[in-house]
Amino acid sequence: MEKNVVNIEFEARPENQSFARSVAAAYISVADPTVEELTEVKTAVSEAVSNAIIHGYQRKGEGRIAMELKFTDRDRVYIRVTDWGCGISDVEKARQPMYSTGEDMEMSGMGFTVMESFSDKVLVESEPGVGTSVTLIKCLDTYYDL
Amino acid sequence: MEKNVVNIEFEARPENQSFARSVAAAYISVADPTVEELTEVKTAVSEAVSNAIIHGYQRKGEGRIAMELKFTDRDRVYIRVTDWGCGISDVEKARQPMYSTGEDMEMSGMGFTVMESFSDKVLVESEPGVGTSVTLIKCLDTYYDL
Amino acid sequence: MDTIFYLQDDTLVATLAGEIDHHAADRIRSDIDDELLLYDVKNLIFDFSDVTFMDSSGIGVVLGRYKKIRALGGTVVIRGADSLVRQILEMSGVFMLDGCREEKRKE
Amino acid sequence: MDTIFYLQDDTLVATLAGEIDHHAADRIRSDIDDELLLYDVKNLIFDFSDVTFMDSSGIGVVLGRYKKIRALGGTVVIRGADSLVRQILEMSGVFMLDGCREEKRKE
Ligand SMILES: Nc1ncnc2c1ncn2[C@@H]1O[C@H](COP(=O)(O)OP(=O)(O)O)[C@@H](O)[C@H]1O
Ligand SMILES: Nc1ncnc2c1ncn2[C@@H]1O[C@H](COP(=O)(O)OP(=O)(O)O)[C@@H](O)[C@H]1O
Repeated sequence: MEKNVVNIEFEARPENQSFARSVAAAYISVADPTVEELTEVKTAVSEAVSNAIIHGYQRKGEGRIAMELKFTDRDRVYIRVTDWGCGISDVEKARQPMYSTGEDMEMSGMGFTVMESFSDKVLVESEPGVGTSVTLIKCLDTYYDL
Repeated sequence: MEKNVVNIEFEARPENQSFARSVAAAYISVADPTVEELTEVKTAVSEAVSNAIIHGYQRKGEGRIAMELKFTDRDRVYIRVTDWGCGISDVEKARQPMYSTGEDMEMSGMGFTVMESFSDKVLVESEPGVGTSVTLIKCLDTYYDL
Repeated sequence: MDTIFYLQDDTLVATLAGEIDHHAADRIRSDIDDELLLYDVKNLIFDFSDVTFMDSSGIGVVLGRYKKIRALGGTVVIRGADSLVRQILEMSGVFMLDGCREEKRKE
Repeated sequence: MDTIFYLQDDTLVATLAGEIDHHAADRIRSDIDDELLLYDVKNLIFDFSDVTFMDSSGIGVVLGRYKKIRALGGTVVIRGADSLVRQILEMSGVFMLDGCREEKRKE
């Protein structure tokens, strides 16, 4: 199962939030994850992709989102979500619980917190005016169960 | 729903047959297809992708497969599966029911026939030594039901 | 999927269903707010029993309604959340707010 | 998913399950052939009741076993195929072969 690199590119439309998490779920399914791991990965991907749609491209419904998926080890999945939207000027601040620039839209500021609790590692690279890349790394317990 | 272009690229591994059809199913789900339409699209995609893995790349487990998905109309989905494998020298012959170069592996030669009966249109472009592109076009009845 | 409502005296029960993400949340939010305007509601019960997926968008839906209900002097109940929905709502601290109570999921 | 077998006199019942594609078919094929070698089997029943997906790879699985069984003078029964599995098997003409019979799916 090592590697198996998948690259996917889709439009920043709201309905693609659910498409993106289904793709991630189908991708890790071959590694026989638990139902809980499946939900955790779907949730983390959902946060990363909706951030790209809502913040990166400011809900314009336009712009491309790229997702790269691979197994860096047979039980460790790597999912990188990239947008070429507005970017984040202060990543450290953005990652804080409850911090949101979308409070008027009832955004909770808990997106990064959810990603962090449902993944083993979250890497954020961003540059204002260039775009944002969020990498989720998740170890699946699958193989320890044997 | 018009357009919503998705491009995906994955490796020619046997386990990606099921991944590819799950992606196609997730993609058309936003258009609220019937269960039957969903199965038909999954089946046609499964045939196209396994052909790329088995014939195009001769089961080597290596090589990239690209899938492009889009709605050319709100109820008409277009799925193009491309490989850069061995190609087909006589496409007309290959499309005939029961014709197969994999009879020793118990291939039935019914892959293209299944794609044709489960899609509205199947286009095949191929060049020996260059690769093959199979395009499946499927009209979803969804919107006529309203 | 559509939110289903019923009114029990001055309490509105909103049964959410399906997948709650930021896309679906817009609709859920406005559906609930329409009901709150339509009837003389004091308290609100969110029933999550039929929710199959939820990301952090659910927090905004709950907190936003909580603020409106508190302004009316009412209370909010979270019912039927499964462990993952619970985990997400817990991160937001919503269960620790005055006038917000949890009712455990029936097993 | 694993194929489940049971032997009824000289008839082997193979209950296929899950998704049958060219990847899964390799395994199914060799599992059935192992059983055919192991026991003194004359007839074969394929039970498709638990199959959730099948593409044309299923045709090869059925036809390949059919040839072996016919060589032994036995018969093949296709049981429990849903409408899509049926449609695919029908395209291959398998139901019109001598010594191959269908048993309808229980509704
Ligand atoms: N892809 C992105 N592009 C631009 N800004 C982003 C992106 N992702 C997150 N942000 C910024 O980080 C903040 C915090 O994000 P998050 O923790 O997910 O909470 P929320 O999405 O609820 O605001 C957002 O409000 C936004 O300002
Ligand atoms: N992507 C491909 N690359 C190379 N050859 C192909 C490809 N797809 C189909 N073919 C050729 O066309 C033949 C017929 O294909 P098909 O109808 O799907 O039946 P089967 O896959 O059972 O052989 C194959 O046996 C193969 O020779």
